[in-house]
Amino acid sequence: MDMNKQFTAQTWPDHPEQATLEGKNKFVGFWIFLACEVVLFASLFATYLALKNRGPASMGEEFTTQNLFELPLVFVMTMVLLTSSLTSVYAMYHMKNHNFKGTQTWMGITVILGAVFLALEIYEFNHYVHLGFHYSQSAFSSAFYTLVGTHGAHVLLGLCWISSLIIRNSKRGLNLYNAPKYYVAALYWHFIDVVWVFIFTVVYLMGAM
Amino acid sequence: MAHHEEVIVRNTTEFQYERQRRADQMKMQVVTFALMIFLTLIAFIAVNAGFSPYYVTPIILLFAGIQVVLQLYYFMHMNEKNMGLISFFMWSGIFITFITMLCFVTIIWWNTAW
Amino acid sequence: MSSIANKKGFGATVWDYMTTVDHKKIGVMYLIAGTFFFVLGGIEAMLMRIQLMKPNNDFVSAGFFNELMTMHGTTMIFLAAMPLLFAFMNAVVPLQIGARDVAFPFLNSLGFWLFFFGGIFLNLSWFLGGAPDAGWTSYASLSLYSEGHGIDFYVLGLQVSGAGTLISGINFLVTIVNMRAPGMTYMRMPLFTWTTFVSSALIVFAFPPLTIGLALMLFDRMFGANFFDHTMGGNTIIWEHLFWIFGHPEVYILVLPAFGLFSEIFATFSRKRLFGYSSMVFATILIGFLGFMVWAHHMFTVGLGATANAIFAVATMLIAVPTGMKVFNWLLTMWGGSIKVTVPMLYALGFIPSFVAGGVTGVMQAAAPLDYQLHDSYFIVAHFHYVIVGGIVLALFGSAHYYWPLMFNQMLSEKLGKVTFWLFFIGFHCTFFVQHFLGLMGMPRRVSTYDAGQGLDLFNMISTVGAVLMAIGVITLVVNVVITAVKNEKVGRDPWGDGRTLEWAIPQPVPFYNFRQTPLVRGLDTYWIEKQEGNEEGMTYAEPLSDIHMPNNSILPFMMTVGLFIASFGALYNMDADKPWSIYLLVGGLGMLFVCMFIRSFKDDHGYHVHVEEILAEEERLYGKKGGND
Amino acid sequence: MMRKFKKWRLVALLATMTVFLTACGEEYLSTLTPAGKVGQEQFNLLLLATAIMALVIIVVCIIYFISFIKFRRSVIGEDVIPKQVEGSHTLEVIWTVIPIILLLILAVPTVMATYELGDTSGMDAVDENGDKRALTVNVTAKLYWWEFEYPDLGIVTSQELVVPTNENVYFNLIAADVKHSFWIPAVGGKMDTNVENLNKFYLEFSEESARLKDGVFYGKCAELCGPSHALMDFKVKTLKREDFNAWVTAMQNTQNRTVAADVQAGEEAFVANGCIACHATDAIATTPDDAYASNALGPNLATFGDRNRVAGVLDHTEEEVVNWLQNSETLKPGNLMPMYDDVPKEELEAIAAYLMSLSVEQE
Ligand code: HEA
Ligand code: HEA
Ligand code: HEC
Ligand code: CUA
Ligand SMILES: [Cu+2]
Repeated sequence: MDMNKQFTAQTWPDHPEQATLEGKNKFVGFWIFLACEVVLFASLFATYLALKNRGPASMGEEFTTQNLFELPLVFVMTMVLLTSSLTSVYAMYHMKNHNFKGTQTWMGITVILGAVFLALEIYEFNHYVHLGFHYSQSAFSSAFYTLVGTHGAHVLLGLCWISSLIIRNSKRGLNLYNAPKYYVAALYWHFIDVVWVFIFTVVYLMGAM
Repeated sequence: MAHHEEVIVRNTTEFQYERQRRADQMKMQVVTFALMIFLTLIAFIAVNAGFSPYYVTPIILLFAGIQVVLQLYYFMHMNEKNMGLISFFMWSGIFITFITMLCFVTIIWWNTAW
Repeated sequence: MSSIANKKGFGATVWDYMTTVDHKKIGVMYLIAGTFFFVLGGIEAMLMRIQLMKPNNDFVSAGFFNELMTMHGTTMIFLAAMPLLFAFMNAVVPLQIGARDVAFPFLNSLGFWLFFFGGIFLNLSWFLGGAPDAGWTSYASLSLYSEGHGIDFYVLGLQVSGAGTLISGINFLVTIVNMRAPGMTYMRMPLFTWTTFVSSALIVFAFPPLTIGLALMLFDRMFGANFFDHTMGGNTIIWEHLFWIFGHPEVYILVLPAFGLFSEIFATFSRKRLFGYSSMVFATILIGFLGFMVWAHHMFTVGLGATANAIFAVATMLIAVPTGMKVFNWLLTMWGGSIKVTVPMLYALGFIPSFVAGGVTGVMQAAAPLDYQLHDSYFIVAHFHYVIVGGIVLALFGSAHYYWPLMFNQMLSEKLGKVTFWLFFIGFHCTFFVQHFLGLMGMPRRVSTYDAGQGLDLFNMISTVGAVLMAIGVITLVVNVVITAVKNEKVGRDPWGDGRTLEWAIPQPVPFYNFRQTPLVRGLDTYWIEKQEGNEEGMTYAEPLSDIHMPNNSILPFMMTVGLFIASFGALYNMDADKPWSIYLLVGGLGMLFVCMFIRSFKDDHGYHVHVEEILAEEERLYGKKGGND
Repeated sequence: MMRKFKKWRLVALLATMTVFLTACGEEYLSTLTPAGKVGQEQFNLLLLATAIMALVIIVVCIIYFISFIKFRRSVIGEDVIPKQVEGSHTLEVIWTVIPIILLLILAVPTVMATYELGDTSGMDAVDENGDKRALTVNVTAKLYWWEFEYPDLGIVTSQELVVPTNENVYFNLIAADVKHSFWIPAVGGKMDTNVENLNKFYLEFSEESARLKDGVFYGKCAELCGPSHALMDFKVKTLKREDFNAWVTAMQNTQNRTVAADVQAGEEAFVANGCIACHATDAIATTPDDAYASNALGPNLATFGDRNRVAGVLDHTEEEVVNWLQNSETLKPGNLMPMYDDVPKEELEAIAAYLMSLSVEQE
């Protein structure tokens, strides 16, 4: 199938992301990659749980989960990221309808929301560091920053990825070559959200209790 | 690889039907989203209200589990057909996650007195 | 893009291999690189054996011994056994399932280069201030204590080559899921394809914990994190768990493809369908599954408590059941068959008693209280060399002979092959059998020397003599390869005469696009079926002859890896205060990587088409006639 | 009938194995000559496991050889095409069930022994006076040497563990620097000394060590811990309870011992060279009760004269002590004691003589 071929909404296949063998490969491969990421984060979560609130004798009470975390900020971050998951669903909706402009716009909104999330996270980290809760402060601090930071790095990567998709395809339009690219980027973004659900539950909510 | 071209020729009725189906699906997604927001809210409120962690912890973990299933099955379309293999891989990953976490919260600090 | 490789200069050939995305060539590269590392690891083993030949020997220093031991284990597992298995997976699996190539040819090449440069990086430590010396398990307290950059080489080198392995794992999974020829249902896949599939799935789930473990260790050493520093609240047992959550599945990642290779060999040279095919598949999956629930059997003496030890002990023992199923199925494949003792079959025959002996000592170790005695003694060393050498290395040598005609259209000398086998086989048992007793007699492993008069002298001597025999065996194999290459006698299709699976149906030499038309698979052992029905062509085609779509070659995977390689040096030296220039390496290397990734993602790469006329011309060139099957 | 036959075979197998296995190895080191309850239990498990495994190997080999002998192509003819059988459900069931049964036979004693050996509750048992019933030893593993503290007796020793026979001795194990593992092969299986966690286990010593070659059991470090991991040996002296009690009393009286006149010069040199900063010469425990890992910098030398080896591996002679003082780094690479190669030889010899005189066993 000519992957650069231009389609109309009416001839556009139902599953454009899987209409070519390359697309199908990308689709399956990416899902398997996500399964691999599940285990990756599992290792980080497990390490975090094992080291939660652990530190040298001198760590002090103020640097425990109970005293450190600020739920309102986390709540806002959660809302922003959840919403960005919905906006990427919209983008995929438009992609399936062969509405390129819709796709680009909603992907753009997703990027903006992601950037807001990231900014809030940077603010949060910065705040903790100023309190003295820096990366080397204790085993707990290392585990916390590494877990949440790895998620943050995923967000950053997702932002770069989606923005470059938007840019690289702005002239090309939608075709069977780049439809899978959009699709797996959206999958990635949802996955980031899945991880965050666990972070806000296991790290923040369970920490604050 | 020789690609067999499956050119899709839909008549207008079919096309309209597809569009409608996608629009319905989209509505479903919005409902899912609302549910997720709702669950998140409850979880935050439950924690803020200061109930005993023994009650709240299982509940918020359950909510997190539901949210993940919603994300996977609705947002990421794992509910569609031909996703058997992918579900198998995802659930295997989740299974390994489970035993890893179980192990790390039980036998890493087995001797807390020290 | 001209597809036809006519006579080329040396430079052009090198360039061709550097840029290739062809699974057959990548397979050859894995074979060469893996052999190189195998010989390296073997030489390290020989040096260790010479040191342990007699008590209180001072052939090597204690520190150097630890480096040898660590590098031997690491090299053999990550840089020899796994890549050599990848060599056969690459060379065989796409042909076995009737595919043009793997699912992601570009990533296939990237995976190879990552492995290769990771391995080179690790081994450069010998010249740059000392190799890692904390064992291949690199337990956290010792590895954090270890001075110099040895451990950093270990961490970064494994991280890079591990990324390559992960990529290859995903690649094979997708290939097997999506690219099977029409008619090849899951239950018609040859067993090597099945084991590759399961082993790749294990890679996908086992490597992330290692990646995380290595990252945590890197952060501890580089950025002052405290994961493993107990004075700061850290916990070294976390490393042990992460390592073994990876490490135990890893041994099945290695042994399952070896099982698959032997399954092919047994069926072929017994001229008989594999006995109990479906239970073989089931057992493979079961082993993979159970493999994730037993890791703590490496940690029985860590003090996890009686309950944890009991659970993991029983879970571990369970693995004997599916493995036993496999063993008996192989035996019953031979039973009632027509066994031809070729060199590959000889290896398969040698494999059964050796592997069973190694497997049952594994079950003994699984008995936790008994393992309190066996753990970290030479008994363990004996166990895992029995399963690894008696399982994997025999599989690798056997399949090298078996698949040599497929990969190179030449046949290794059977006569020399038998010499190799007997030298290696006798040497192997000689080396490792007595080590069981050394362990029971109280010799700990990883000791650089031992005192005289503890009753350990004789067996250590025997062990060393055995190792020498193995080395001579390996050398005869190398000689065999050289002689065969020089002779260069072409053997054509199905040289064993009893080939059963699709890879033997393809004409030799294999054209770069593999099958001219996608074959139709009509059952398990499809080539056997066609042969029995007297089909000269050897296959039934699923489609008419038409243009073939092929991926483009690319230098980007190589360049990306070089970038990462440079960046790794930057990261390594960045820990030293006196090497401010290292930051430029780090940034420059990563920059190179990102530029390559940018090019890759911003340029559309649609591959190219080989037109029907070109296919016919290529066949004319290769076989002197069109159609090509002889 | 069948059953009986099987049992008989098992017994015969066990008997031959026992003979064969015990034929190799030295009594003070080998796991095959267990000198204690724990080691014996593990040895029994070894015999059971070996018997099962031998059975498995024999069965596999029988099928293997028969099929190889009967079905070679040279035997059955070049052109025979064998029947392409798919498999057999009956056989599948047989070779699933029988291994499961064999494994159960192994698993039950395994689980029982795991719990039995893991039970350290006896450590805290007290008699009517509130005194500990059982002897407890705190083991601290350090870079290439071992410290043994007896918390309830207030004494400490190193390199050579002294324990009474025929009773459970409990161990608290920890490492002070990197991970090691505590192993006395002839007496029982090992336990790791972790850096962050206290491990507990027990052993029982059923024989007095005096009759052994060196008069001691050998102990080993079983976890890679650096270049001198191979040299991190310790020794175990087992005494009858009365003798042990006498030893304890003697140990408790090591404070302010009078030093024999002929080695006084050695003692002065010992102090003058700063050895005392790392090495205590009395056996009185100083580790605070709440910390398990001892913070002593060097081995306690209060019983140096009674030792079997110098630094765990060298012969126990004055020449070797001098050798050690001059060449400690080359003799045990990576160890933490400074080299004293610039101190005059006579002074070192005096120190050696002094150290050799430190004893609680000689009069
Ligand atoms: C290819 C590699 C490979 C394979 C296949 C295995 C297979 C097995 N291994 Fe091994 N193992 C290693 C590689 C491997 N191992 C390595 C490298 C180490 C050391 C790592 C280190 O510390 O450096 C190790 C260490 C190791 C330990 C830790 C020992 C210690 O350090 O204290 C244990 C403990 O349980 C163990 C158990 C087993 C078991 C039960 C199997 C089973 O899968 C075996 C199953 C097979 C059979 C049992 C034979 C066939 C079966 C039958 C014929 C049926 C009937 C059988 C019975 C009823 C028993 N292994
Ligand atoms: C795939 C895995 C693999 C393989 C194949 C081998 C193969 C061999 N190993 Fe193994 N070994 C390990 C994996 C492996 N090993 C691991 C994981 C450890 C644990 C490390 C640790 O404790 O951390 C270990 C540890 C280990 C030890 C224990 C070290 C210790 O605890 O102190 C010993 C000692 O005898 C040993 C010996 C050997 C020998 C003799 C071979 C032989 O089979 C090797 C045979 C090969 C050769 C002899 C090469 C011959 C080639 C030449 C001589 C050059 C000729 C070349 C040309 C002509 C071009 N190995
Ligand atoms: C920095 C601390 C330190 C100082 C100072 C020191 N030592 Fe040591 N010493 C050690 C350590 C640590 C060991 C254990 C080495 C090993 O076995 O790995 C040791 C071991 C020994 C041993 C062997 C102990 C045994 O039980 O077998 C002797 C004897 C000894 N030292 C004597 C001396 C003398 C004499 C001096 C002074 C001249 C001295 N030491 C100074 C730390 C020190
Ligand atoms: Cu201490 Cu090895
Ligand atoms: Cu294992």
